[in-house]
Amino acid sequence: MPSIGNDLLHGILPNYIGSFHVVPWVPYIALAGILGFILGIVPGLIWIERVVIALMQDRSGPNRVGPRGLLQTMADGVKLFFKEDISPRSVDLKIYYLAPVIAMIPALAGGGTLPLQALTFRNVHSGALFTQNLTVGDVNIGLLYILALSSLQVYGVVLAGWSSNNKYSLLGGLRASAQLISYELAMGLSLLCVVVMAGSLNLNDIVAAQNVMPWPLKSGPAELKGSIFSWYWCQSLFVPVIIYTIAMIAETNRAPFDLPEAESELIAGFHTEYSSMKFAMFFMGEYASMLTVCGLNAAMFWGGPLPPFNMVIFTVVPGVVWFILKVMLGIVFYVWLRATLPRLRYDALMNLGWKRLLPVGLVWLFLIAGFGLVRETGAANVNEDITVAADNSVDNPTLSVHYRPTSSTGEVKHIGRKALPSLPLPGGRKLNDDPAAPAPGAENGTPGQPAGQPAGVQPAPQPAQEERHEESPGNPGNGASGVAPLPVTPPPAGGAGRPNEGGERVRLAPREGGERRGENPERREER
Amino acid sequence: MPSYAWLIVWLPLLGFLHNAFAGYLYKDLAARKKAVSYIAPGVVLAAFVVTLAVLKNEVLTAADHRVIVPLIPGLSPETPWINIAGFKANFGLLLDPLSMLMAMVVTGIGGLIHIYATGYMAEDREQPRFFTYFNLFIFMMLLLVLGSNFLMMFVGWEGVGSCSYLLISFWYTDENNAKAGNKAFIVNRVGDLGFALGMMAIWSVFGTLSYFGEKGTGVMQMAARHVDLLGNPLNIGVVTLICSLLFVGAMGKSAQIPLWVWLPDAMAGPTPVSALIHAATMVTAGVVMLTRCSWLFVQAPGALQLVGWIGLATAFVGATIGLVQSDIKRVLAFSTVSQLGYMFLACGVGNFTAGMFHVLTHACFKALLFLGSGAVIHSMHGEQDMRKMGGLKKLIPRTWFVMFIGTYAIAGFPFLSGFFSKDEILGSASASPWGNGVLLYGVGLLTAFMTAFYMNRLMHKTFYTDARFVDGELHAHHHSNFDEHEDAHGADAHAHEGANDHGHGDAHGGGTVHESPPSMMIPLYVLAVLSVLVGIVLGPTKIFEHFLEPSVARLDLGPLAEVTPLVPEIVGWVISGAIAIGGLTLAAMLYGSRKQTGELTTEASKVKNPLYAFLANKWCFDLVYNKVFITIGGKFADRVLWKYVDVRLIDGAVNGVANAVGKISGTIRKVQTGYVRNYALGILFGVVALLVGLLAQWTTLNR
Amino acid sequence: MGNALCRAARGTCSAYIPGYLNAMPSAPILVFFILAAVAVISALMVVTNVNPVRSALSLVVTFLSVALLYITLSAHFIAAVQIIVYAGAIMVLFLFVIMLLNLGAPAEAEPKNKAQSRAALALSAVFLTALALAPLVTFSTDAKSEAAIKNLGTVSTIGASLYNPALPWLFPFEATSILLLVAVVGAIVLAKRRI
Amino acid sequence: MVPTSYYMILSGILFTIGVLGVLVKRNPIVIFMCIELMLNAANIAFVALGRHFAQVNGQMYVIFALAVAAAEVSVGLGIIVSIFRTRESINVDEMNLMKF
Repeated sequence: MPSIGNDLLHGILPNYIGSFHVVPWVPYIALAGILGFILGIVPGLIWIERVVIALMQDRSGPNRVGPRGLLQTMADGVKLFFKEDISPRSVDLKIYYLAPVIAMIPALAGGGTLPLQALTFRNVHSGALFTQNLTVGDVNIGLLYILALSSLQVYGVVLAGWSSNNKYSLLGGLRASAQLISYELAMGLSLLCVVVMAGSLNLNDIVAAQNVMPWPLKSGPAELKGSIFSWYWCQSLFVPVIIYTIAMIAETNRAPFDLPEAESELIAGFHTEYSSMKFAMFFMGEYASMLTVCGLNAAMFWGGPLPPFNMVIFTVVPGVVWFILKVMLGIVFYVWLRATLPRLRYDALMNLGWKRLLPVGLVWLFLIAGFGLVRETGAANVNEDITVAADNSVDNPTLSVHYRPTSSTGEVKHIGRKALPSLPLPGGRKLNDDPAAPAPGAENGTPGQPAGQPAGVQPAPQPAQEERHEESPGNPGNGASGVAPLPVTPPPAGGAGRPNEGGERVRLAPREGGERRGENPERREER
Repeated sequence: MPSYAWLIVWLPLLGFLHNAFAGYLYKDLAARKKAVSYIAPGVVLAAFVVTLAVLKNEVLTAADHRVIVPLIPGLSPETPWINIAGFKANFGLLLDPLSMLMAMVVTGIGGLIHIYATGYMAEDREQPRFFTYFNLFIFMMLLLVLGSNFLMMFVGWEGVGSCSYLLISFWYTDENNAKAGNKAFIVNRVGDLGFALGMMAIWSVFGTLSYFGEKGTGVMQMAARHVDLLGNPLNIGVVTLICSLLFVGAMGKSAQIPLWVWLPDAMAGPTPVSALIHAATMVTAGVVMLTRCSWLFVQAPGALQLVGWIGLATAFVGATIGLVQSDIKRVLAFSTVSQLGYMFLACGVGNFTAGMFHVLTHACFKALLFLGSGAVIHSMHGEQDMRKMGGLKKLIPRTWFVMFIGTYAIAGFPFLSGFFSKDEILGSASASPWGNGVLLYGVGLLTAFMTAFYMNRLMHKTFYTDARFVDGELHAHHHSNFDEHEDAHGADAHAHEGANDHGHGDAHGGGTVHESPPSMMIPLYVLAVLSVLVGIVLGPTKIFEHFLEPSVARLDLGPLAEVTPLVPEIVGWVISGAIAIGGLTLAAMLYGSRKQTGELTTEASKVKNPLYAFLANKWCFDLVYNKVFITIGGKFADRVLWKYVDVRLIDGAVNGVANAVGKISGTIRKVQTGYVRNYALGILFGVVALLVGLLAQWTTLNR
Repeated sequence: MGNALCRAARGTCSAYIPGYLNAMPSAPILVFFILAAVAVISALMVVTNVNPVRSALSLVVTFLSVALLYITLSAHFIAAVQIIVYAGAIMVLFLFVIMLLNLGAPAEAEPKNKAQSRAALALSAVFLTALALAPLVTFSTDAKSEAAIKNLGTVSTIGASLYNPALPWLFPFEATSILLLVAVVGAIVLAKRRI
Repeated sequence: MVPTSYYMILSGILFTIGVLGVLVKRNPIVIFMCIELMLNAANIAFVALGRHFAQVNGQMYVIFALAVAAAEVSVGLGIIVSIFRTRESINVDEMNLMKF
């Protein structure tokens, strides 16, 4: 299993799973599983919708076919399948047939990068995450991929509206295109808030980034680690999740944003002219995209497969169950809204998108980005081009900073401490306030030794990477504490079992990020 | 330790800003004037204190007594102000004995004049505007003397010119004042053109405008090494050209022949302006610039000789005109012209130190004289004509006393300050390295004699002869921009009458002669003391010479320099003293015998006397200028430049080009079909041609 | 040049050359040719379709195949952005405007300007020939190793380059934002009847 | 690995198709699309050359080209809409006022 630390497997899984290799066919199984799941669950969703609406409207929903009407949608599907396939005379036939397909494919494909981690377990003691990754395409631009596909969804609606050669359909198509484009911006902004905080576009990484202590806490009850309070719905201070939820409803053309198919104005909008299986494909596409955006919602804001609290009763349940549960809650939310809210007027819809959500999202993105510099739980992705190393010259016992530009020449400029501009680094640290600067007590040491090292101990040569870890912002004042800050040898394996206070803090912020990145086998090869 | 020199410059600027915005700060006119009258002298005196501190702590302790500090605190002196295409100028202040001397003069004597002006301008409605210009002037003058390169000097140079213009025409409702301001401004432009050209020449030769730089990269350092920017030996012709151009600038600013005509007219400004700008500081900027560039000038003997001749001529001409003036301030103005000529004479014979010494002493006694005359004018309720004065010694004895000191100082009475500085100049003139020592010495002595004469003439006409006015019925003749000022002032002054015994409240009905208020008298006392002491303390003891040594180049002409003075120093002293006493005595004899009129001849005989008319017309300079530049030049511009050059040549060329373009484009425009795709086809054609050509080239190259 | 042509031919036509049978086009080359064919054919359809909506759809197909080509060039980020911006935004805008102006009906017959079209075709042929020859003439085929180009297209590489003050991309990036703002304002001014 | 010259030739073909479209089409919207096609062709060349020299510069250019294309399209379509409003037609053959 890639790059989960040894200690993370303690107590839950036998060791041999640690060397388990993801065989090449796993993604294909996942692909088939997702397709099957989405296609298979759609009748279930329709059933859920009808039952929930019936509940809310205080009537009995489907109850004839099957137990509690469970098979009602199956029957409907069979009916649609056998209906006559009508093509109006004046339609543009090729595009008319293409449109439902286009409407459905992106919705199905969008699930490809969802963090569908089939086996997700938590180590209650360390809070570490063990996942068997079942994501179809665990790519580093997973979020972009989903956004790209969701932006393609509009074609199905637009082309259906246009090719029907019907003014109601055309109006529906126009409305749909305008609406989708408008709300995609707000949606992207709210997602960017999360991306900024997590420092990754990979949905698995984003989920892993939520597996930390809730922000203001440095340490605390282990039950809170990766809990509901550390998910991004809370950590991004609620606004992005609200924006996203509104935008996702608008993106899927669901009530109260179902303007493109507003039956009271446009008959059935873009799919007025569609019947039988073509209509069914629109229907399935809609539900599939609902699943996708809810899955994205769950992964981005609601912790994905993480259990709500780091307690045994929750962690024994596999992550995939949590994930599906969150997706289904999203679906129920959809239905709830549909049963509750009236449809918006068109200009109100546009106003909401452009004048409310977009500015608020923009401002919030700035706030989050600025805030990320302040809080330490951002991605402590210390720029690898900047190395901070001890300057061992005798007449200048202080530390100086080498700034290495990323040009291919590899030239290393030596800049004294004074001349260096204070570049803000991720994690709120400035280049100038050198964490390894000599503490007052360290001046007794022989000049030329790293600060804080007890005199007489020969400093072992440190690999650059180790140094960078040690200078992580979570470990301030290590020179003053008197503990040797630069371990000469790697800590013994058992050392991790009793993490001291400082070490724990280090792990919370940046080191965790390092391990997270390490989970990606592709990344690890780069090192 | 950080340098505090920037404070010297910024303090007056602060005062300027305060005064400029005083209208916003204080709604009440009285409060505004009061605040301004404290702030304006305060900042200048504070700058003086800072100057002293900087001199003691930074300049005298520095190696070679030369420091360059940033103008803006916190910046490095190397921070460029302008950095365009190889042209670089820094925001630096050069602190060396010369600049510190001038800074002390500007802030010290300037501060005294500020104090004086608070009394002098107390009744003017626009007193805040006056002090706004005054403080701005101090700021600009400090930039001029302290700047570390020619460009900053130029900024200050233009700035003081502007302030001079603003202050000469301060009472702008009188058209003559406005014209005088214009004249000063325009004449100065001629000189400034020379200065600007000189700067450009310097840049083209030395590649920098800084006086001093690191590792000998400054203009002066290169000049001292006889090399230009590229290390080639300096071309003496080029240096002569540079120095001559710079001297043209100095001529304009320091009122040398032929650009001196503006200075007498500049007396239209309030008297403190004349004292500060047109006697003590700004007009000596030319001398300062020459001294600053002494390393350049000693490389150019031709330019130095020019300086000497011009200085001598100016000294002589100024003195002769001074003999016949009847306006008290104009006498002093021509005396200033004459004394400035002395300074340039000193520079011209290579003794820059003597020139600067005269700048210092002249600043003291000329400021004293001007301020004293201002006090006289103030006492006489605005009367400036000496023919209507007389007998003031009894009425204003304290003013008489300080004027007496000033007169004897400028006349070169033994052991007063003018004696030492003038003797130094005469001595070095007699030892002129150009071989014309006898002439220079002779004319110099004659000028000194005339100086003593007309100064004592001034004293007699003003103080000793019988009064030619009726005390108590003087015409109130206040300068002001506003007619309603009288009324406002009346109410104002009555309110103030009890507070100080100023006695101006009765000014409209007819005033009595009265002594000036203490705010005017105290600076006079201080200046009187300075006029007495500066020369004897700094001159014979060689303190001044040693102090200024790091800033001044020595004229070294090899064996040529071995010119023995005409007379030994002691004999020189005796001759100078005798000349001064002779001049004073002659005036005392001539005017003492005509106590009633105070005139040697009648007005009618004056008109008939051609020499008198010639002198009173200022050697006909203004007439000649009018004829040459206004009449002939105007005709030339009208007939040749406008009708021929502009209309035919320039307009013809422009119109011809336009016609040709119109004709050509008339045929070519058919190509413009209006269809974008046709244009696109043309673009594609060009691209294909380019591509094929490149391909052909590549294949040929790779074969 | 002949050498380069030969090398190029070996890559494409090796299947038809006896003795090179074991040097069948590898999978990446096959993928490339499939994508390239899709791109070229759909691009041709952009030009040949008389119906602007179909032209737009063909262009979307071109863009998608170009995006996939970017992935074969290991430019993943660009590929995603290509889809989001071109296919998702720009082409939707096109469709929107076509529908708004109701231009969906097929346009009138062939252009009247025959000379223009003939000249265009001839020039384009020359242009294409020149363009196709240029890389063969000027290129050395020794591309960098796989490892060197592997991470070129990742988001972190692009971000690190884009925002690195030492590289010249930061200022253009900021300038682009102003350009977009100007475009937004301009579009509103143009399209709104009353502002 | 696919040789860079293949991409360059593909880019050339797409570019030429775009040029042809600009030259012969009469619908300004299609002309616009052809311009986008040309931009894409150039982008392919950029990315391919960037890979060829193992530099990120090529992709940088593509990013800026994308931004410029977006700006250009928004303004261009705005112009087309306003032309349509005033002239009830957007046929480029009827837009030849800018001539002698």
